[in-house]
Amino acid sequence: MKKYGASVILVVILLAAWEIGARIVNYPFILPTPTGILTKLWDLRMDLLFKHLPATLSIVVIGLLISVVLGVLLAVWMNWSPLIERAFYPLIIASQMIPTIAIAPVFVLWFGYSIWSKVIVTVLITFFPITVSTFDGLRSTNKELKELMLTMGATKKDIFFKLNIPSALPHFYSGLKVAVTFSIIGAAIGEWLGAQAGLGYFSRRMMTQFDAAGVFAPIVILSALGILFFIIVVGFEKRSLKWRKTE
Amino acid sequence: MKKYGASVILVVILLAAWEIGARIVNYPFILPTPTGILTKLWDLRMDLLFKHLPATLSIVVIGLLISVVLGVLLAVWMNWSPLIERAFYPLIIASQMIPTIAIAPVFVLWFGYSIWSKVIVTVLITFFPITVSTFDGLRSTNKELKELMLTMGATKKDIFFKLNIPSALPHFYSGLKVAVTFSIIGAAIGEWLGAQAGLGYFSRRMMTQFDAAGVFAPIVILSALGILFFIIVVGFEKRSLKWRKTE
Amino acid sequence: QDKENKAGDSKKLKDVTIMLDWYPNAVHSFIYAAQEKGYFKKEGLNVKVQFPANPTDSLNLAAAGKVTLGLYYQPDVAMARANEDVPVKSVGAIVRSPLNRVVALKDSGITRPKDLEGKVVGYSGTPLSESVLKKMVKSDGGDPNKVKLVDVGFELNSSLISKKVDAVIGAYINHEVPLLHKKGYKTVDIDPSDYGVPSYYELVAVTGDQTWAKDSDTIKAFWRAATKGYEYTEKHPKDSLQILLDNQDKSNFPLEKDVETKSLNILLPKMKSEHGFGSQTKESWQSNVDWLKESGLIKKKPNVDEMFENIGESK
Amino acid sequence: MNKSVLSFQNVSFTYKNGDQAILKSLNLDVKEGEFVSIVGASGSGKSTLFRLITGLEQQSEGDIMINGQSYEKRLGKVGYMPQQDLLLPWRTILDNAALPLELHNVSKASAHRQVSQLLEEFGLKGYENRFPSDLSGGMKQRVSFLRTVLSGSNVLLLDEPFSALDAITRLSMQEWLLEQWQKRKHTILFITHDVNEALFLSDRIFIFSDKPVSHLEEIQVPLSRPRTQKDLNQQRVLDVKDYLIEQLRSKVNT
Amino acid sequence: MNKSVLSFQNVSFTYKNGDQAILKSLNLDVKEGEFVSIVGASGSGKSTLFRLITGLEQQSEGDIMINGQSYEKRLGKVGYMPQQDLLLPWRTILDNAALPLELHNVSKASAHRQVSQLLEEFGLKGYENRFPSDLSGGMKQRVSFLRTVLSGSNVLLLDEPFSALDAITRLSMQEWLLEQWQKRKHTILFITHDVNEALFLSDRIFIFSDKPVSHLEEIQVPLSRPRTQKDLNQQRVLDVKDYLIEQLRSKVNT
Ligand SMILES: Nc1ncnc2c1ncn2[C@@H]1O[C@H](COP(=O)(O)OP(=O)(O)OP(=O)(O)O)[C@@H](O)[C@H]1O
Ligand SMILES: Nc1ncnc2c1ncn2[C@@H]1O[C@H](COP(=O)(O)OP(=O)(O)OP(=O)(O)O)[C@@H](O)[C@H]1O
Ligand SMILES: [Mg+2]
Ligand SMILES: [Mg+2]
Repeated sequence: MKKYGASVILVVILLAAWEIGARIVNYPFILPTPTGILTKLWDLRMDLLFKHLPATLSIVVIGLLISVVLGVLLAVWMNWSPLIERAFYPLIIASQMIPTIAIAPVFVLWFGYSIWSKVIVTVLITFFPITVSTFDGLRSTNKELKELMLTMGATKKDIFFKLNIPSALPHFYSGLKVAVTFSIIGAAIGEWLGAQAGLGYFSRRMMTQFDAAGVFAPIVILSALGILFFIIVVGFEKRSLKWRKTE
Repeated sequence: MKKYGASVILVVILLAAWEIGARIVNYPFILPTPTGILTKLWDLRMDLLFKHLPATLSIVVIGLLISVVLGVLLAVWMNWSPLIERAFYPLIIASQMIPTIAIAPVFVLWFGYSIWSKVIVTVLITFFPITVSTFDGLRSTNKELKELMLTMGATKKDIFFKLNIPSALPHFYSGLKVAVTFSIIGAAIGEWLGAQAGLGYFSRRMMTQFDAAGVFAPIVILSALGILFFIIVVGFEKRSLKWRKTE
Repeated sequence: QDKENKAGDSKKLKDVTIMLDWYPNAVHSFIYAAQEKGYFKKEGLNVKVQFPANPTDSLNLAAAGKVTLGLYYQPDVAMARANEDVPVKSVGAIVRSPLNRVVALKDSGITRPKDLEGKVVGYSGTPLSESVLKKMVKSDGGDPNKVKLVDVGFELNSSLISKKVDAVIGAYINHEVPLLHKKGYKTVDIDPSDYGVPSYYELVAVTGDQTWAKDSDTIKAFWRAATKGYEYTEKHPKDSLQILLDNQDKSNFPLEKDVETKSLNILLPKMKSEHGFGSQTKESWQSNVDWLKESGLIKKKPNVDEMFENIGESK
Repeated sequence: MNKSVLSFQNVSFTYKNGDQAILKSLNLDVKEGEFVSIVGASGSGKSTLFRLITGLEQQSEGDIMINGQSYEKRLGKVGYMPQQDLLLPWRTILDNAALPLELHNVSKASAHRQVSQLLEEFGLKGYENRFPSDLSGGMKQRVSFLRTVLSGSNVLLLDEPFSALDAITRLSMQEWLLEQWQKRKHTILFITHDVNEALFLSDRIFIFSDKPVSHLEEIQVPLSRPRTQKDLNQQRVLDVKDYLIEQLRSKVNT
Repeated sequence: MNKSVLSFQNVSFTYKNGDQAILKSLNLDVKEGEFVSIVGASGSGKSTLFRLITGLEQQSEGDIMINGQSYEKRLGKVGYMPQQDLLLPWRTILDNAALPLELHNVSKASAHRQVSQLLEEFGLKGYENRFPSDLSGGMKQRVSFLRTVLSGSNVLLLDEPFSALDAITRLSMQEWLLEQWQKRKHTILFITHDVNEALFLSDRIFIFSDKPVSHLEEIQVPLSRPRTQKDLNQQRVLDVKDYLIEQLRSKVNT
């Protein structure tokens, strides 16, 4: 706890400055106070938690699941076949330099206002970190270890399950950590483009109501969601990478 | 070139499949053909290149400059003072788990349709990768090297300029590469939220016109911009990190 | 292109930004006419026209003082003022009766509000549209809760013809509807006032309280010039349409000449008032507030006098 | 010392992407139970020899016989211990040592039993559930050697196993290795750069001279067993040592 | 061998976060031009001694005199060469070697001139504009030593400089180091785990025994100079060696 003492104090100072500043400016529909946001959060808790949170959550979870499955499969495939690697890897790297999110509005045209247009946006921005990190992980397999296992008579399958997968795991988790935070952003942006529920949708809707506290309240929940997901991934990571010394 | 042969073939196959698929589906206002997009690109070239591209470009460049300056300063400050590090670093890490982009619409209220609302969005999503990577870079300074230099009578300033900065440089470039691609996305998203020009704005506007080719055309330019920026950064990186063996 | 930015004399001119409710179309002819004919400049104004990226930006930014004037819808202004104390007021009524329609494609089989039960309706995310629609369905004997509403931002037409929604509310009889017709789509248009919604000013010009306090003279000057622009438009509809077409944002929002001609024909009578262009009545505001209160869109009773400044009449 | 467990017959080898041949019709013969060290300049092809024996590389000409047999696919026929310990960091000591058994489809329970029986002897008792990162360099090498022993082969190839250890730890490990070897009757081929190490451990020493290697100079170590470090101070051993150093240095330019 | 260049007078030291004292009122004395090796079990405090001499750590009691003087801040007073080569990877060989000169505010041109004059002698001619990653281990150690020499101090502390090199390269480096030492008349303190190395190089050998170190056992190497590796085969040297190994092994458990 002591480790984060300074941070906590800084947060308190920043919040206090915000509170005071916002009260002085006194433009609540543009600049809400932190206490105003909290009050709003409390007022709207039922709607936010039981209507909008589930909507966003399902986008995030479905999107992440699809990304993980597709990403890992593609990574394994690339690792398995040099031809596939040569064909796909440069594309995947290049596609990260492309603002794929900018075509998100088109998905609304394709998939309508169903959950899928938002899921696709989420997949689009989480797929690449997962694929790239998993593949880099598979590729990071120590060549000497592989040769050593071969000298013990290991089959391709042995190498894959006993060497490639454990080697890739830490990288996979790094990718997943990035993807998890991206997924929240993807869902929120997806919801801006057309939705009937969801925290991102609700936040933007509150803009149209000139309710700045209402804009921030769902974002507080989104942030909590982001941090929660991150912690969950770190928990899984710790469990399955017990052998790693914490630096 | 041979290295990318397979990729090029894959791209050609994908484009061909798209072209044929789009022609069969024949819903040009939802699903344009690649050739349709190219034609549109050519038709709109003057507007796109001389009106919208400069708008987006200035957001990206100003945003990146601000991020680099602020990010590097904060990183150096954190490296210099353990108290500042303890206060800021956990916050910066935590803030990466927060969908900061979701508050972007508020900036439109604060800054109107001026360039600054978009610049702030760009700074918001590029500041963290630059700060974190620069700081990690500074922190990665080999402790033994530092001690060795101390035994040679090095001052704090010597250590900073002759050891910390060169050590941090590769990390800084990694951060910058991430930031550059993020900056394009940030500018595009910022433009969705309030702009009168810019490639992201234009793309979204075309949605209203049932002009799917017009939606994609500016995205092609955005992508080219992303790749160009990335290549420029890689160029700088190669020049200043000559000593690094290409793996 | 940027005639408003002619260098030199613009130095002495007072800068005014006006954010339209949407992309330039026939309803904005009077502004472009005033611009082109130099009426603004004569009043010492340098007027800059902006288009909104989001449906509510013209009100938001006017309230925040980021634009001098914004074009918006009367009931929404009343609600913003009443519910969130958003410091905006209307300074002029531009279109004096509703243009807003519920529009569905003919082949959808929708003919009346009750048919919307179980259907998806797209709208630009304003709470008013929600209430109007509910009111319509209810007065037609349907269950408003069975209608699914989707915020589609500005994408009213594209969501309709790509069949992502079954109907839209917020489409204008003078714009979206003719456009759809021109593209070969047959439509069903339902007028809200046929189903229990009272008449209101479709389009008003709003400004922030602070802007008003600081720059009311500027705004009055603007209005004088705008009125001249309106009068010119009324007398020379063809010419002013041409001015508009010359000023259109071609790459972003190309206008169809015949559509805009039709549109202006519909609009001109709706903009006319014997008490002067832009004049407003307290009764109109009061009846809207009453209706909004009744339908639960307004929680507390607001002060109607704060909501508008009747500068059109005071001329 | 009777049966030949490993023999090369006119073996030639060139790396596919290498321009120079490494071995050229090389003959060699190692008898059962021998301890043979291989010394030679860096890059002379010592590790390559091991890669050929294990089957990681295939000779372009000639025959490699293990226990009198020539295999199409030699992988899995000999035990190989590389320079670094190369333990799998995510496996416990027990699981690391059990790896070759696992790969031979021995059931987990039975593999663990076999390993457990040997742990004490290898000085690893109490560490079975630790991860490699918890162990000292010497202990890691013992796990690595245990794993090599458990490969079940009678021929063990050790490629500079102790080069990363400090001088004193190294001495203990040498003695310990000899003990294990005498107990288990394996045939050991041992690559080293350290002449003292080669002398202390081996029956014979092969010297790798210039490339391509077509002939190995062979030295018989003039010592009986058991040996102690002090035996290396005998004059005839010192003479051999000086000769070896001479041989090696002539090829080295630092 | 006259003037004392380094002396410890009742020096005690405990790491701030350590529970046990490392040194306890230790006395030692090194004369000008001596070559002293320090051997001792791992963790006995050899590197800590160097950290004290360089000034990276401050003694809690006692006095450390360098060239007869006691400094408040000792940093920069002696030349220190760590175990790994620790070259700056982004600097060329020339710039790496010139680093201590640069830190003493010698102009770049003059620093480069000084380095260039020495490059040939250090076997680095032609490599001045290469980066460290292009060099072999032995060459990197020579750059590192060159850098240490250029620190300008008459006392050089070398902490296991050759432990990462292979045995043969190591022998050449030892001979080369002796050559340099004899030419330059530095005083050298040299930490090693390798008894042969210590015997071959040193005038005296200090043995670090159990913690806290309060007394150093000292051994005079019974050899004159110049020496060759063969001299280590002399019986009296072999006796000293056996004694040293005995001493060290008693403290080690692998
Ligand atoms: N995979 C490979 N492809 C091409 N050439 C190789 C390969 N591996 C090694 N070589 C080359 O073969 C030669 C012998 O290498 P090898 O590793 O067998 O030497 P070594 O005697 O083990 O050296 P060291 O003592 O440094 O371990 C070297 O010149 C090396 O560059
Ligand atoms: N910075 C430090 N803080 C606390 N304790 C330390 C620190 N550095 C070393 N020690 C401890 O001091 C003791 C002596 O360490 P030192 O590095 O001097 O040993 P050494 O003789 O050089 O060992 P080696 O031969 O392994 O290099 C060890 O027990 C070590 O754990
Ligand atoms: Mg080798
Ligand atoms: Mg040490």
